[in-house]
Amino acid sequence: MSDTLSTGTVPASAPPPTRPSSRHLAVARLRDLALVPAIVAVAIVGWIISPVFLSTDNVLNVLQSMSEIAILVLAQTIVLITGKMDLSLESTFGLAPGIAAWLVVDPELTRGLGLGLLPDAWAVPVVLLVGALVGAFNGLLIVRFGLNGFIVTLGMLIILRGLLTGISGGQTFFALPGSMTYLGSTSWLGVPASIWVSLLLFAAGIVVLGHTRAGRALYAIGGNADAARAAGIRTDRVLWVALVVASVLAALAGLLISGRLAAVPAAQGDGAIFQVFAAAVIGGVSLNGGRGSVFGAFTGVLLLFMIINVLTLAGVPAQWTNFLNGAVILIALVVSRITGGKAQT
Amino acid sequence: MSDTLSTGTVPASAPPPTRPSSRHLAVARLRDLALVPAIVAVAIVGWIISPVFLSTDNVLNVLQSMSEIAILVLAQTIVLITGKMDLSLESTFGLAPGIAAWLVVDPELTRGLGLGLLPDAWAVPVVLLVGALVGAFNGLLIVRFGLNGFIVTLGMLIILRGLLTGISGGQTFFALPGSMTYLGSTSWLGVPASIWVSLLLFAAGIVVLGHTRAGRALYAIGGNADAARAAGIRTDRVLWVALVVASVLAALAGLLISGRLAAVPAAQGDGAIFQVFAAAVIGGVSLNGGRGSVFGAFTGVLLLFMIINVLTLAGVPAQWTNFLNGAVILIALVVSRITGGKAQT
Amino acid sequence: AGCGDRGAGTGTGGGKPLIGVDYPRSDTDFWNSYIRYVPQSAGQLGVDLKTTNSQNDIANLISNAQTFMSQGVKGVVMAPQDTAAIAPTLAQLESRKIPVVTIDTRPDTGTVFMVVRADNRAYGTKACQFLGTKLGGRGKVVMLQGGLDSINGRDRTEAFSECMGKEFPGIKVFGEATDWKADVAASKLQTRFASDPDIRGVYMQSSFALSGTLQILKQRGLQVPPTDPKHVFVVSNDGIPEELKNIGDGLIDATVSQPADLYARYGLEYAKAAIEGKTFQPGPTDHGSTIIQVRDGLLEDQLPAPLVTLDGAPVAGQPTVKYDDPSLWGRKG
Amino acid sequence: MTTAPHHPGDDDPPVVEAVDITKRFGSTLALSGAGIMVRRGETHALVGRNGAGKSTLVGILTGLQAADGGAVAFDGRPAPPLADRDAWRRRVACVYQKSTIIPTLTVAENLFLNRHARSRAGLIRWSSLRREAQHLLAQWSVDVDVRQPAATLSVEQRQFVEIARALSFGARFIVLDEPTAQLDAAGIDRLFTRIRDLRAQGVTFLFISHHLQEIYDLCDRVTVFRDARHILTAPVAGLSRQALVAAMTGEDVSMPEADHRPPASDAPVLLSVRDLVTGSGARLSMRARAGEVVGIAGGGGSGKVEVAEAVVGLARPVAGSVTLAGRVLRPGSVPDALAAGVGLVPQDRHREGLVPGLSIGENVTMTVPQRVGRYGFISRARRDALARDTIAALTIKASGPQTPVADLSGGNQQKVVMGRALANDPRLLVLITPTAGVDVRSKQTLLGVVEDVRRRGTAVLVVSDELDDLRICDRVLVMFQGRVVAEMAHGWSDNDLVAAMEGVDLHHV
Ligand SMILES: Nc1ncnc2c1ncn2[C@@H]1O[C@H](COP(=O)(O)OP(=O)(O)OP(=O)(O)O)[C@@H](O)[C@H]1O
Ligand SMILES: Nc1ncnc2c1ncn2[C@@H]1O[C@H](COP(=O)(O)OP(=O)(O)OP(=O)(O)O)[C@@H](O)[C@H]1O
Ligand SMILES: [Mg+2]
Ligand SMILES: [Mg+2]
Repeated sequence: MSDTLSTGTVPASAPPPTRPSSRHLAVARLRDLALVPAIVAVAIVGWIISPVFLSTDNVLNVLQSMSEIAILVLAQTIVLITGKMDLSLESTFGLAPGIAAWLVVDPELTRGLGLGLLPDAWAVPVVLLVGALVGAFNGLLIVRFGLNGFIVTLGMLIILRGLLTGISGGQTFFALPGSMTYLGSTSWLGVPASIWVSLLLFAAGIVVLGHTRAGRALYAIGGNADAARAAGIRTDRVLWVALVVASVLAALAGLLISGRLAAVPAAQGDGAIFQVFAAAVIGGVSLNGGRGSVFGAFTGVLLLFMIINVLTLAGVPAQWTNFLNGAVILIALVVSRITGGKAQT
Repeated sequence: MSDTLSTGTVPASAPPPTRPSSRHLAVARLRDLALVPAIVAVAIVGWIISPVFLSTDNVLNVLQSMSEIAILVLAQTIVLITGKMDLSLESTFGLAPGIAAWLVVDPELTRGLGLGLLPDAWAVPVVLLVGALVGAFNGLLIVRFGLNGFIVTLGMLIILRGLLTGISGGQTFFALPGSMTYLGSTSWLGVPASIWVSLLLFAAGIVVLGHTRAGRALYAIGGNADAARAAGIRTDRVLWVALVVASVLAALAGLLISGRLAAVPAAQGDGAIFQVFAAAVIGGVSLNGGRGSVFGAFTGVLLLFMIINVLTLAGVPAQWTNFLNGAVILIALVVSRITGGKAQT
Repeated sequence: AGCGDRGAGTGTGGGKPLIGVDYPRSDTDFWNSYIRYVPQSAGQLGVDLKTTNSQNDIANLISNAQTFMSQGVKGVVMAPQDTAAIAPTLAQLESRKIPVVTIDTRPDTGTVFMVVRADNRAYGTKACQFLGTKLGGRGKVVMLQGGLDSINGRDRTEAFSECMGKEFPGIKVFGEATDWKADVAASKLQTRFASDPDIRGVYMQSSFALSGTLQILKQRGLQVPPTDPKHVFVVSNDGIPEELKNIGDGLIDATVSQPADLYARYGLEYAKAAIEGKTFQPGPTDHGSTIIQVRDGLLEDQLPAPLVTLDGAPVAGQPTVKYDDPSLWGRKG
Repeated sequence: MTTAPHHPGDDDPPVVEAVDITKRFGSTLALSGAGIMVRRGETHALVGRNGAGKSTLVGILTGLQAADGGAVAFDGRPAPPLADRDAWRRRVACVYQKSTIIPTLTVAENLFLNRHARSRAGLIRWSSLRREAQHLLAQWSVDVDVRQPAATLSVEQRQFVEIARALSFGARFIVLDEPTAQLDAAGIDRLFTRIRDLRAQGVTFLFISHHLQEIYDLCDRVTVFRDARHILTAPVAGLSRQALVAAMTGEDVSMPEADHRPPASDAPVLLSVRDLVTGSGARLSMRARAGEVVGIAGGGGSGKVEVAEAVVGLARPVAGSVTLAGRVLRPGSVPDALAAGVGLVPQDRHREGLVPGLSIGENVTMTVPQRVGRYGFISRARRDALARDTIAALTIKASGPQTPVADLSGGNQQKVVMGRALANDPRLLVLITPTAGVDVRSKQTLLGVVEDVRRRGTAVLVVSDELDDLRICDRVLVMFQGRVVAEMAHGWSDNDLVAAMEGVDLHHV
């Protein structure tokens, strides 16, 4: 590379930028925006198919229905950047509000312990606490015992879902306390609170991952854990925190959707992890760690939900919706490979 | 694998093995058999819980009900050893017989094209052909275009499942031709043919992966693809073949279960991939490629199905079965980590 | 006719008969109610139970049936959600002379002693008639379908669409596939409200979408009394306690009460009867249902699945049940 | 040894001839119209600075990569198509710079990969394969059980497995890309003896190394690449060291050692290591004054790297303590060492030195987040300013602080690692094999930096077996089998030091 350009004395002026690296920079900067043209294209197609698509009502609808999954995508992005993955997020998404409901709701009204032990106001802290505990347990197995993250969280996915089925007896928890439904069902300034929450979390994610020591540590660990350790980053602790934060975010997302539905179905989150991975990867987050951005992940999830919305508005036959969803994901992957370089590896 | 079995023919001049390496060898040799004590323990526990457990009837039941998933595990093992993964196997498992049924069965009896284009005898070749095509398409995207295998096959999982839902309208194909039901429903020497088929395939897998250059090439690629290429292995071609073989095996497994059910439900294979991964990893196959054995994978799937059978015999409450399944997988992982070294990373 | 001939008691010698019951799934409210009723009924009927859970997977069901055979059960009660793929298992059980009672679904082929089910097509038709009548034959309704791969869901979808097309051609139906998922149902319903704000009716094929639908109506300010022209008529399906409560509160308008308790009771009763060698003939039964012969050698006891409404007044000439009627299983829980 | 035993006639076609080869990687021009011609029976050296395109040419000469332009011919006939690996392997064998050992497979299988002994049924005969493997390794005195996974081998043993494999093909033309970079002196001797044997049998070698002395010891002719281009090809005998280095760098370079000013004897003791014992039993006790440069020398497996890693907290010692400027460091804690003012250049820059996907700026400031922001936030402007200083001070060739480190050449990457070590103005700078795989010019810069920091009162530990690295030290501790066996003041003779590293004491025999 450029060190072979012989320069006896370093000139005061910086060496003229070589082509390769300046192009690299441009690519890196553009990768974040890689999906914007696609989003615009889908918006136009959607508007042609149904003018309703761009109505405030429908835009809010898209944003609200993606808000919970978007938070899961944010959580997964954090974990992916460190070079791990957390499949169990989809189960935490259901289990955390499920446990809170189980502990709090009145058994007269619906299934639940309702031990009278916990006042309703405790429901939300319990949700977040369950998330934190799941994350800590994942951390114990992955960071402390050195087990493979994919397989640990796969086991946790199954076990946590089983736990929710077990405590709920497979039934839906209804009649949630107001503290649990507030965030998911209220509106601020005419916009559902869950949209605000998800947008704020993404904004925070952009700042933290892009502009703080802790955030950059995630990238360093994902890029080369040994080097990060040698540079004085407490890699184990950071990984642990990342797993806990991701699980707490998943619990929060679960709280939002439980609030929106005013219930915790035993199957809450079932199968969501596929969509979460697809959105993160389409958004340019690398499964090998160290690469990807929170903003990119946001564009990924936005694109996916816009397409699903367009398909619904277009009224595609029910039996073909799954096929089309899959096709959209695959095509988005191939396109992001062609346009954005090695975005998805 | 078996190459670590010491043979007496090593010349006397062999250097005395140094301590660290001899310990390493012992571990490597034992890893294949790591699950055998667990299997024996489960057999004893099962027999205590219900003497029926060891009856011929029940043993055949366990072997038959695991036979199709076992073939999927074999397929996944082949792919994992090369350092890739194929999530779409679970969809191929349903799609391949689904397409054959769709093309062949009489629309008078059940949903299907029954174009009269294909005589019944063509059904089985069509099943295998669909498998091969899916594998080839995966290969195209992964090997040729260099897309990430996890995400490509995740997309394919969704799309192929959607395709089956699309062509079947979500319904079950039944009234399958005799050629499709033969293998899955007949018995040879009093033992269901699907048991024979799966055992034979595993035996073939042990020989091919342990004792042929092609098989060793899979390990070499999984261990270090660049080095394998330098050693003259046509890595792209081998990967491609591995993906195609895995998909064909998945199609064959689908054929067996369709034969056993005499039908192809639209949800055939749904969610099976989790179990497949769990079995392979418990059996000591590494998700990072290059490590694991076919025999180990077999012990993994056998252990899982024995435990499920014991739980069924013990009559655990319905809503806790999922939880127990998950717990079994997680505990098996942790135990195999503690006893077998780094088997699952 | 009636409840069948009391044949000579050639049943099990001495002890209680052993019956294997396979639960189809444990992750829905309805089936969990069933799971809770089965041991109760077994106690009342004096039979011993072996239970398994096939988790909505036909392969598990087959394996579980094998396990029952190994365990030496004398009769099997199952609810195969896949009515085609169960045929080989039925043949195997028949070859071992183990009688089978299927719950909720009717196998496409093969022999069973009795099918105990409520008519899923009737659910769809009842919901259609209720909505069509209440809307006066005009307007738009959304049907939140279940999973495409579920026979019960398909029956409800087909019957509802057929009835709407025939009896209420002025009503436009938006069918939305939801995979039995509450969040999918909620976002599809919301999308429909965005594109067609004048929707006046919702048919949910199961209670899974219940609270999400109510939340959307609340958010859009559509929870108004039926007298208000903005009222959206909501018909649910299952008859779980929460639905009955919501009818009482005026939040939804009707539901179809699936007889979870009767499924448990008569499934076991017919299995026991089969073990004891009794036989049955088509005709009305002693528990308010009718046995019909759906094909040669296949009897089906069609249990009543009443439409539940706030006032219990007949709709479109069909009787309905008041939401607080103590005969409803959702009131006994 | 400078003359080849075979004297090829001028009409004899060269073993390999590459003409006008061009190769691009993305926008990087790795080779631009370069060529080489290797005559039958000679040992031909290929030299050039990091990134000159040597390994790229090796890839093309061995059929691993296709050239974008140009032609390769063996014995005057065009090279076989890329897909025909067997044909390539008949013509040329190679020890690549990047390891081609497969760690998960056994040593035996690595040796015979894709050419396993087979029975008539086509199945592999593991027993005879193991026998052959044992036989092969015995020739190289590599004493390992061939049934163990290659992952358990030491770096040196791995290198010998690579070499043994390459030489066992029976090819008449062998390429060795930096084969000595991982070997100690004894290993290099063994390799050279073997090369000379084979050369006597008429085998041709293409030999790449950054150790110019080896070129003079071993080779007949030398080709120099610079900036992706061919610069010259000449007989080694007629080329002075000066001229060779000038051809490589395009300028005159001399190693820094001339002005040696020892630290003041009253300088305070900064570092004191007391009875340090590492996990595998290596021991070290030492002190270093402010401004002092102390070398720790030793051969492979001497434990020098282990003790150094224990000093900086990368590894947790079993016993002993490290005190820096009166502060006792927490054992096994890198953050604590950093806080106390330790700067580290780790042994392997790829493994521990760099996060390749991140920019120069991020890598350089990774150890000093507090210097580029407050309250956990990072200011890009400050980070880039700091990185720009480093780029200027160490003459890193890059377009700016945003350039990903992965885009830099090896020498410049090593400078980034050095920049990271210097970022916290260390009181103690620990350099572990700081110039491994670095070309002459970059070596000069890196060692020059040491002179700068010692003037500012920093104590420096240089852990290496490279004599050039050790020459800048005020004194050198020599380790052998986990113990310090000798201490040599500045001005030692090469022979004494090498002998001590080999465990031989020349003065007491
Ligand atoms: N696979 C690759 N992708 C991108 N760039 C590459 C690749 N391989 C080599 N390069 C670039 O090509 C140039 C030549 O590299 P090469 O490895 O041939 O150098 P070298 O002379 O062997 O250096 P060294 O002495 O450090 O081994 C360098 O700029 C390098 O970064
Ligand atoms: N992970 C390990 N497990 C067991 N023993 C080890 C390990 N790493 C190193 N050793 C042993 O510790 C001793 C010191 O090894 P080390 O490689 O650190 O020495 P070194 O001086 O750095 O050698 P080199 O110059 O080759 O890098 C050797 O005997 C080596 O075999
Ligand atoms: Mg090189
Ligand atoms: Mg070392």
